Formats: sequence, structure tokens, C-alpha cells
Amino acid sequence: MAEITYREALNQALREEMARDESVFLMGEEVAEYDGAYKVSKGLLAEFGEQRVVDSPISELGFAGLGVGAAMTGLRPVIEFMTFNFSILALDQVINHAAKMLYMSDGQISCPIVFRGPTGAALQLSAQHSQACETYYVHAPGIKLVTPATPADAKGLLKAAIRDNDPVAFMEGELLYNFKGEVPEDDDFVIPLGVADVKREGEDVTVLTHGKMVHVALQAAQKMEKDGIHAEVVDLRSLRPLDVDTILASVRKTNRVVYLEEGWSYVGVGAQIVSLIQEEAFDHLDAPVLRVTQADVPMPYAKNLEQLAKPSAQRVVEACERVLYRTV
Amino acid sequence: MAEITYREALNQALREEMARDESVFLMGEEVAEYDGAYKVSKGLLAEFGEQRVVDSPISELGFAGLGVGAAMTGLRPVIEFMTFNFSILALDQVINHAAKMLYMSDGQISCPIVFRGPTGAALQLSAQHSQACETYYVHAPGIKLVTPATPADAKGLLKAAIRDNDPVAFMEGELLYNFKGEVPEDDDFVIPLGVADVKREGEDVTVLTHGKMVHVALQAAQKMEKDGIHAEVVDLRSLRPLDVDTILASVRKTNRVVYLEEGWSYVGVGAQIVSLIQEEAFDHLDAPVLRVTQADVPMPYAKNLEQLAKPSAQRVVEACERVLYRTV
Amino acid sequence: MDLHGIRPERALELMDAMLLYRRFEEKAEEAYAIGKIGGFCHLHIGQEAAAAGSILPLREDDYAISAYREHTQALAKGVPPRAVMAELFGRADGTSGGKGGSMHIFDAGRRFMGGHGIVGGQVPLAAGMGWSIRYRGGDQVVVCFMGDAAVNQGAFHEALNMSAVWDLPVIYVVENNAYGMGTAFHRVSRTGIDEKAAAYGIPTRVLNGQDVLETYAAFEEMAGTVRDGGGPLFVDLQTYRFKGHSMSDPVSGTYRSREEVEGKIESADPIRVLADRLREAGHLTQEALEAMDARAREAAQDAFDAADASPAPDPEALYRNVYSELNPDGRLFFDGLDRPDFAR
Amino acid sequence: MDLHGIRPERALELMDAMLLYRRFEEKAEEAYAIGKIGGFCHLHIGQEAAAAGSILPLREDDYAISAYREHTQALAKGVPPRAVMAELFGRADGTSGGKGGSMHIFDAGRRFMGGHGIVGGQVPLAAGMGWSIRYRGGDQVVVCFMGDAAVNQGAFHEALNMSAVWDLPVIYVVENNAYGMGTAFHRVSRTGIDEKAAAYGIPTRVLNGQDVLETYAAFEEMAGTVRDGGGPLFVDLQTYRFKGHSMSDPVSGTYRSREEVEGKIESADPIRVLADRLREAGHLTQEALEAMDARAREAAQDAFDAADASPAPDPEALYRNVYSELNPDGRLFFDGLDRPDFAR
Ligand SMILES: Cc1ncc(C[n+]2csc(CCOP(=O)(O)OP(=O)(O)O)c2C)c(N)n1
Ligand SMILES: Cc1ncc(C[n+]2csc(CCOP(=O)(O)OP(=O)(O)O)c2C)c(N)n1
Ligand SMILES: [Mg+2]
Ligand SMILES: [Mg+2]
Repeated sequence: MAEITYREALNQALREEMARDESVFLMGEEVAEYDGAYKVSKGLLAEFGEQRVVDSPISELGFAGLGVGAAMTGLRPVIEFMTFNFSILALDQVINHAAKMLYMSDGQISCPIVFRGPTGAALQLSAQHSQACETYYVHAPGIKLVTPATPADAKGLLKAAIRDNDPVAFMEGELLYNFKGEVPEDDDFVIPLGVADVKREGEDVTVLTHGKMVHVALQAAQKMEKDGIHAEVVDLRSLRPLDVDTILASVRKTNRVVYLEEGWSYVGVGAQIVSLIQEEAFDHLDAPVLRVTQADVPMPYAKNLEQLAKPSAQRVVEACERVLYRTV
Repeated sequence: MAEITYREALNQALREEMARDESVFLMGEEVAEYDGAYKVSKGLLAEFGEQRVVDSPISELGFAGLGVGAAMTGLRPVIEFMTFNFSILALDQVINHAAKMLYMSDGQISCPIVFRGPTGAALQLSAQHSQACETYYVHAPGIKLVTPATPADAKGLLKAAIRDNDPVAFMEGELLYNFKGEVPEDDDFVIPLGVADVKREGEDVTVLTHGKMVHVALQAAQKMEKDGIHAEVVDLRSLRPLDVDTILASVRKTNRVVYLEEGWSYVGVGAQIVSLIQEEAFDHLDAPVLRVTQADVPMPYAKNLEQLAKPSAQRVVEACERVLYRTV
Repeated sequence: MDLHGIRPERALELMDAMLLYRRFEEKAEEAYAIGKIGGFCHLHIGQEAAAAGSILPLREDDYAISAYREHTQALAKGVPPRAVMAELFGRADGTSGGKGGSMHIFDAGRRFMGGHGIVGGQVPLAAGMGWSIRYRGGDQVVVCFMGDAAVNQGAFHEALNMSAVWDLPVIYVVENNAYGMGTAFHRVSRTGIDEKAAAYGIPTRVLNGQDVLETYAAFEEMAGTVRDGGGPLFVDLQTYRFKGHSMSDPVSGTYRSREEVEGKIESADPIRVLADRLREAGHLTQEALEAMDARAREAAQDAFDAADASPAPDPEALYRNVYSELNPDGRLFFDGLDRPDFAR
Repeated sequence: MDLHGIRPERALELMDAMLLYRRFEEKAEEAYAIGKIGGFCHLHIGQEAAAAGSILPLREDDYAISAYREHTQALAKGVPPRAVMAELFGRADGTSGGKGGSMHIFDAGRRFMGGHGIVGGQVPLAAGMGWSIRYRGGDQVVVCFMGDAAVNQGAFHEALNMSAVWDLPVIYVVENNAYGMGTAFHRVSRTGIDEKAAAYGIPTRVLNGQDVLETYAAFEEMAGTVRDGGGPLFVDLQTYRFKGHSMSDPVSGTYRSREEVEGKIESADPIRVLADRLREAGHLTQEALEAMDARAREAAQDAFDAADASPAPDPEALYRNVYSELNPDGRLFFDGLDRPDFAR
């Protein structure tokens, strides 16, 4: 095990998979000469050359579609969106083309493509640059969605995503890139899609979450520990496929659940998970499942407003207290 | 009251609002010379001229954005998408521009624009032409979403949408255009956004739904009537703003709920409504809220497969029986 | 008598092909009228030379990709008429087992890559196929078809720019039939199709798409240039649609007059154009032509019969091929419906 | 000594303007370094002539709209430096009360229409503003700014095509600084910016954007043409960015050498270019220039001080202006959070 950053973990995964499989290439804005807007692809141009590490024009719809066409003909493109905010422009190629190709051709043409980049808010990037895009990518069947929270998950899941034969949206976080953690050095360290990870065990209440909010959930769990509340933190890691068994096991154990996510509430991922839990574990719920999400507003620029808009450990604690009927 | 089709009701609403307000214009593919792909704009070119009824090139992103720019400068565009399937191409202008403009400018610039057209499946149009798009339009705050099911609702809600000062997505249905119903002749017949309509009263179970599925729900209710089950059918009519009071009132009355929608389940509108109900009426639920949705697959072309994929009255009945614990 | 340097035997094969396309589409029209085909159905009648002249010069390992008006292009790429017709019928023996329908004909083995319903959506896909060829150092060519209205889609411009920047081996072909549904092209553009690739420095050719010999000769030459690393090309292939936009649209109306359509059918039917040329050149007799046509009608009827005899897809197919594998660890489907075991 | 026919007094006003922009941006740079400004901050240093020369010829009721590198363009349209700086600081007195920030400066009253962060996204918006003008029979002009990289966005092409078809009164200006972030334009296009409007038949002009007099004279003339119903125009306004792409990016690196940047600053600083011209023409002394610059520095400092003194936005502002009115009948917000009464 070595301690490396989330950025380095992604970089290792890309390097290893590109070395392992000639058909893997990376394309996106600034990924080559600039080493990536967030330096995730650092050194890859030098190692693999401009045929396999490719700076694209600012044409999200076009290069996403080019990637789909390349995947349809046997390559394994990794398409980097500088951030997923811009990928809304490419959504037609993702949903109407990549996700439906296998089905429309009844199995003749698969699309082994990864769309990756940061999703959600960083710091004071305002309304058009702070959007959590999970909902747009997970509603339609035919695509998978992965949201790693730690360096180890980032590496293991990206390698799995690249080896997967279906389109995979792989959502990172600007605020995670410098986050450090232990990562196995093994070249074949792969984490299968669809396996959640209990990041912290507890019996009083379950905090379900994904992506960078995992760390907020862990902070909240620590705070609660002081008041003798033992919170379990379940990181879904992949939203489709979804590890329903692990979710339900935790619900049956704690009987009280809070869903924490970075994005908006209306048809957010949390809404789906709540719907699933109440359908499949109705009798195990001692309280309604509460959700902690972004305030239902476009992200404001001002620091104080942005803080109010973002989910916080404090709000998670309050939600947990409510489902525990501890609030005064 | 006159009995007219849903198509005629929309046509009347457009005609009346264009006559009432010079700043209203209609733009989209085939809306002028061709009278609209589905003839919704029949006769409007002749009546209002090519300045106000405008055939656009096939440039969804471009003409949606042009509409937003026109709305930013005081006009009230009605942008027709031939179907919402194609509007995925325009989503960036809807979500990142129209929906955020008022907030980013802190109230200086509003966007009174309507995006309208059919959503969801018709008959055997296959994967790329059968998508229900509610989720993509309702996740982000800053936009409203309306889904009329009857001619009266179509007219009253379209007039309200055109008069609204915010962006409104107005989703119709190809299979609804020929549907007939009574519509008030009153020139100022406006149905406020955010008011649900109990389309049928009942006390045993509540079927919540929106858009063309209202008619499937009513069929299901009739079937159940024969078995002595009195189902209440609540048509949400507008998904944002949402008439939470009417939803909760019905839940408190029947204690058993099924959400029926045309589209996919994962982060479908139903997921959000379920999440809201269990949060705000937890103690009033005698059973989990079940959902009846499209099968979780891209829409297949073959008639038999398409039928299997679409929600049916029979599946609604089965879901109701399950929440009533009547299943054997 | 010049046949654009094309051997008479080859010219006769082009006639065979166009007759098949014509009779096949007429059968589809018939089948649609009696409800055997549903949904949207866009016929290629009048544009047969555009399909035969552009695809028959290609190699088997070259790719073709198109929009939703693609039945005859699939036939041209070698997809059996029975399989195409069965797909239109939504039957198990169709190219996509009935899941795709008229707008989504695929035959990966014959490198017919669809069959796409979003106007302009196939253009970036074609660029990606060209990318794969270049990536592997292959010498195949991609021919990408689109309608005239597709040039107003941003996807078209983004894809052409990248194709030029990276020298992708793709021939972009606009089947310029002058209308997008009911909209005449000149109403939605100030310039001609032939100017639409100028901003990318892609060489452009204007061809009479009703003259299959001119089209064939040009594509044979262009495919060679692209194969030799010449980079992308752009073609304004001028043609005309003899039928309505789709089976549910009128042949003529406010947007084009009956006279205009009849005049075109009179003067520019690609089959008549070729027949006259071959007759003058003494390569074709009326009897021979009728014999060829009879064979085409038989093939179309055979496709109809085979499609009609093909079963509806197995209900279990509903959940097949949404994903390549069913995930062992997590749940993929969330509709709460009972599913065949394989899809649990 | 020719000043492109511009009166010396006007030329001096242009100098005043450019000095203000330069000093304002330097202040912003300073403020960012000490954490008073957060997020992304894209400076216009080196491109001042592009702002002054294109916007100062406009009328008050003309519109300007831009991307995220728009601080100085807002100043040029008359937005007070204090309000722009306060917005960069995210304060209550900012143009958007602190909600927009550096990338989203709006001043509806002065017809500065933003401030947009999605590359190319503002181009269709500008077409829509031109549409409004034409719809009402007005004689205003819209000037739409974008960077060179924006021409590779589909939105650009769709919008220019519609502008040509409908004769919209818009001047599309590409501030061609040769790079999109770290990507040289020639690496993502085979042709020059000046060829990007060819497919739409929109007249195109190439201008030296470092020469404010040439730019001003050209825009004065172009605004007149467009005002008189001449339809849209396209401008390749050649300029250069002296700083990094944003405050978080390096000034030079693999994508451009320090020598290149220093050479440009030497040879093509728009302020020096104008100063030399005015000195040669005898309209400006060193003392006068220094006095003008002192005033510019004061104005920038004043903007900084005012912004710094401005309070953070009221927390209640969080839910304001998400929607124009709070719906009386239904719920608009679904985050389950407590909200100030006005937003319940
Ligand atoms: C993005 C998108 N917008 C609208 C449509 C609806 N539509 C289908 S075909 C068509 C006209 C296309 O005309 P053209 O490209 O000239 O092809 P042709 O039908 O003439 O072969 C339209 C508007 C669509 N399928 N996709
Ligand atoms: C659609 C989209 N893709 C990517 C980005 C990220 N991005 C911001 S600015 C920029 C470069 C733009 O360069 P250019 O258009 O030349 O403008 P300049 O910065 O040179 O003024 C990129 C890639 C974005 N904001 N929007
Ligand atoms: Mg056409
Ligand atoms: Mg630039």
C-alpha cells in the first residue's frame, strides 16, 4: 500500500489500463499538452503519444460522439469532460446514442466507453460551474454510473470502468483530487461496479451517500460519536449497478436512514434510493428517510451563500437526530 | 363549454395568447407552413404572419437559445420541440441558461419562455423517439414543468404557462392530440400552475400520476370499481410547482398510494413524490408506495415488446392490489 | 457512348440494385398501408441512385452509416432484404430482432452501422469510426449519409472540424433532396450545401445524385483518395424525394407542388435515367429490363413473405442487450417488474 | 498624422478607458492573490483595445453580451467599476448582489447582458436579442463577444446560420487571442477564424485588436451598417492574452513560451501602441499620460475600497430570484430546508 492522492490514483489507473490494452485512449480538452485541467493525465502524453492522449477542440457533443463511434468499432475511449457541467451539451450522444446502441442493434454493437471528469461544486464557481450531474446520467438505462470518494476507490473503479463493456459515466470531484489515501500497488487492483462500501460501521442510524459527500458523512458521524450516536456510513460507490443488498442490510440494522447528496433534491439520486428503501424495507423503518441535499437554488457565487447552499456535516447531524427523534 | 380535441385546445390557447399579447411568438420546426408536425399550430401562420409563427432550421440548441435571448429582452417566446426527445440537444440552453438567468443576474433578467411539445412514447417509434423527458427538465430549479392530460387542462395551463414570467417546460403527448373533452370558451380560462386535480374520487387507494398516464389510471380505477375497490386518481398537472397539499390530503384519506408514470423509474418523478410522501405523511402510510413505470429498457420497436415495456392499466390494478394487500 | 468509364456489366448491376431498392420500398409502403409496419417509415424512392452509386463502389470492410431513411443503403451494403423487411415488421428475424425498426437497421458484420433517428447524430459517430480506422492504421473508408437539414445541427460542424483536424477517412454525404420534411432548404440557409464544409477546409464535390453512373464513378475515385490518406471529403449529392417525408406525411402540399413532384418524377427518375442511357448505348433491351424488374419484384415479395412468416420477438428479449452483461454484484433494473431469470 | 479619422479628444478618451481597464484588472489580480476574490477569475489584460474599440462606438441602447472574460467589457458599457469589483468580491453591492461573480456580470439597465460561463452559450442568446430588436422594428445593435475556441461549439454555427437567415442585427466578435486555455487554435482547426462564418454568407472582417483606433473606426462603421438593416457581421479581432487563462493558470508553459508572451507585451501592448501614436501625433505628453494613469489607478483603488466595504449578501438572498414570483398554489422548493418567510 502507498499513500497517494485521488489525482494520482486516477492517473495510475489510466496509465495501467493504457499499458495493458492498446485500444484504450484518452481524449478531452487540455488532457495532453496541458496534462489535464486538473492534471489527472499528467505525463500520459509523453508516455503514450498524441495518438492515444488527444487534445480536443471545445466540442463536447462532437468528441463525445466521436468517442461513441470509436467504441462502436472496437476501441475503448476514455472521454474526459473538463467538468460534467459542460457535458450537458453532449447528453444527446450519451443518452440517445451510447446508452441505446446495444439495444437498438440487439447486441450487435456495444459501446465500451468511459465519460469521466469532475461533477458538482468546487469553491465559488457559481451557477454554471457547480452542478452535480448524476441525475442526468443515471435516469436512462444502458449506461452505468460510478462516483468514487477515495483514492483507492478512484483507482479500482476507474480500472473496472475502462474494462467494462458498457458505457460508464465516472464522476470525480475537483475538491477530491488532492485528497490522500492508501492505495494497493497491485496492477490488477480492480473494484467491481455495483459493490457498496461501508465506510464506517454503526448501529444507530445509517447515512447513505456517494461521491465527495462521503467525507461530509464521516465528519458528521464523528460529531455524533461524541453524543453517543453510532452512525453507519454507507458509500454506494456505484449508482448503477446499485448494491441494493448492502443498502437494505444497513437499513434493517439501524432502521433509521438519511440520504446525503451534493446535488439538488428534486429527482435527485436520494429520491430513488428512498423510494427503493420504503418499497423493500418498509417494515424496517422506524422513521421516514430524510434527505440532505444542496439548497434548491442555482449555486450562488458569494462565499456565505454558497456555504448555505451546500450540504454540511451539521445538517447531516440534524437530520440524523430527527430520524432518531432526538431533536428538542 | 364546447367539446374539442387536445390539439384544438392548444391551438386556441396559442391563438388567444398571441392575440392578447404582441410579444408572444411561436418558433419551431415545421410550425408555420406545415401547420406543425402534429398540426397544433394550424392556421396560426395565416393569422399572425411569418414574423410571429416561425419555421426554424433543425437546430434545437440554437433556436432554444435564441428563444432565451429573446425572452431576456422582453419577448415571450413559445418554442416548440417537434418532440422532447430532440430537446436533449437543447438542454444546456434550458438548464444552464434559461433556468439560471434570473438568479445569476439577481432578478435583473427574467426568462418568460415556454418550451413545448410532445414527450414520451407514441406507437412503435423505437428507442430514440419514445423518451419521457420530465426528469431532465424538473431536476434543476429555476424552471417549471407542466403536463396536461385533458383538453381543458391543456388550454388553461398553456395560457398560464405563456403568461408566467419564468421558463416553463410544457409537455404534451402525441397520443393525446386527438383526445376530446369539454373546454370552457371563456377567453380568460387560465388554470394556475401548481394546482393538482382529483380526476376521480375514491377512498381505498390513491393513484398519483401526470400527463397521458392519467387516462391509464382512470381505466385502472374503472376496472377496480368492479371489484369494489374505490380508487382516487390525482392528476398532479404541474410537477413544479407541485401541489403538495392535495397529494398529502389524498394520502391521509386512503393511506395507500401508487405512483404511475410513463417514463423510466430510476430518478423518475415518482421517486421524488414517494420520497416526499414518506417524509411528510410517514404515519399515514399503511403500505409502501409502489410505482408503475416504463420497463427499465430503451423503448423497443416491436409491438409486443413495446406493449410489455409500457405501463398498463392492468399493472396499475396489480400495484393497487398489492398496496391493499389483496394479492393472493 | 460514355458510361463514365463504367463497364456495361457493372452498369447493369447498378440497374439491378436500383430496381431492387425501388420494389423493396414499394413493398414496405404496401406493408405499412396494411399495418404490418408501424411507427415512422421513411422511404428512399427517387433516391436509389444515391444509395447504389455511393455504396456499391465500397469494399466489404468499409463502413456505411446513415440516418432513418436507410433501408436501401442497408441493402446496398449487402444486408439481406428479408432481414431488413423483417426488422420493418418488428419480427425476430429482423436485423435487430425487431427491436430497432425502420429507423434503426444495423448489421455489424456487413459494417452497416445504422440507422439513427436524431438528425445529425450519426455524423460524430462516423468521425469516431474514421478515428478507429486511423488509430489502427487501416485503409478502410467510412461513408456517412445525412439529409440536407442535418447541416444545421451543431453536431455536424463539430464533427467535420475534428475530421479535418485529424485527417479522418470519412466521406460525408449530404443527400440533398432540397427539403427537410416540409421545409425547403433555402428557407433555413442563405448558402448552398456545397458551402457547408468550407469552414473546415474539407474538399467538396457537387454531384447529380439522380445519375447513378456519375455518382458511382465519383465515389469510386473519392474512396480511393480517402483510402490513400487524403483525409475527409464532403459531397453535395443532389437528389429528390418522390414520396412524402414519412408514410404519415403528404407527398406534396404547401411546401412543394404536385407539379414540382411530377416534373421531377418525369425528368429525374434515376432508374429511367439509367435505362435510357443503357438503351441508347445498346446495352439494354426492353425485354431485358422487364426481366430484371421481375426479379426485383420477386425479391421484394420474397422479403415480404419471409418477414410476414417470421415470429414476433420472444418476450424475454425485452431485457436482453440493455447491458452487455448482467452485473453479478449490483442491480441494473429498477422498474420492480418480474423479469426472466437471465435478467434478475 | 492619421488617427483613422478619429478626433484626438476621442482618442484620448479611448486611452482613459484602456488605462482604467488595465488598472482595474490589476486590482482584481491583487484582490484575488489576497483571497478577496474566489473561484475562477479571467483577466482581460492585453485585450483592452478589443473592449474599448468595439463597445465605445455603440449607443447606450445597443446590447453587449460576452463570455466569462468580461470585466472590462462591462466597464466599457458603462457599468460602474465599484459594482463590477463588488461582484468579483461576492458582495451585496455587486451587479448581481454577489450571486454571479466574475463570470456573470449583468447590468440590464445598461444593456450589458452578461457574463456567461458555457463556451459558446452566449452566441444563441445574442441571436435572440437581435431577434427581439428586429421583432420590434428597433435600430439597436447587439455586439456578441466570444473567444476563438467558441467557434468549435455547435451553438456558434446554429446561431450564425439563423442570424443570416433572419438578417439579425448582431455583430459577432471573436476575440482571437490564438489560444483556448492551453490549446493553440491552429491545433483544433485547419482554417482561420476568418473562414468560420463563410458557410452562412456573413460578411467577415479581420482587425488588429491591439490597435484601438483601427478597431474603433471599424466598429463605428459596422454598427452603422447593421443599424441600417445590413444584417449580421462577423469579426476576427486579433488580440493576445498577457496573463494566464485564469488566475489559477500559468502565464506561459508548454503551450506558449515566455519569449512569445514577452515579445507580445513588448510589441503589441494596446496602451503603448496608442500612446506612441498619440505622442507622435503630438496629442499626448508623458506628463499628460501619467496624469491619466494616476486617475485610472485611483478609480481602480476606489473600486477596490468600495467593494471591500460592501457587506456580504443577506442570507435571505439565497432563495431570492430563483423564480420571479413565489407560486401561491404549489411548492417550488424541495430541499426540506427552513426558508425565510418570503420563500415558503
Ligand atoms: C434532432 C432532431 N430534430 C428533429 C427531428 C424530427 N425530424 C425527423 S426527420 C426531419 C427532417 C430531416 O430532413 P433531412 O435532413 O433533409 O433528411 P430527409 O428526410 O430529407 O432525408 C426532422 C425535422 C429529429 N429526428 N431529430
Ligand atoms: C462548453 C464548455 N467547455 C469547456 C469549458 C471550460 N473552459 C473555460 S474557458 C475555456 C477556453 C476558452 O478559450 P477561448 O474561447 O479562446 O476564450 P479565451 O479564454 O481565450 O478568452 C475552456 C475550455 C467551458 N467553460 N464551457
Ligand atoms: Mg432532405
Ligand atoms: Mg482564446
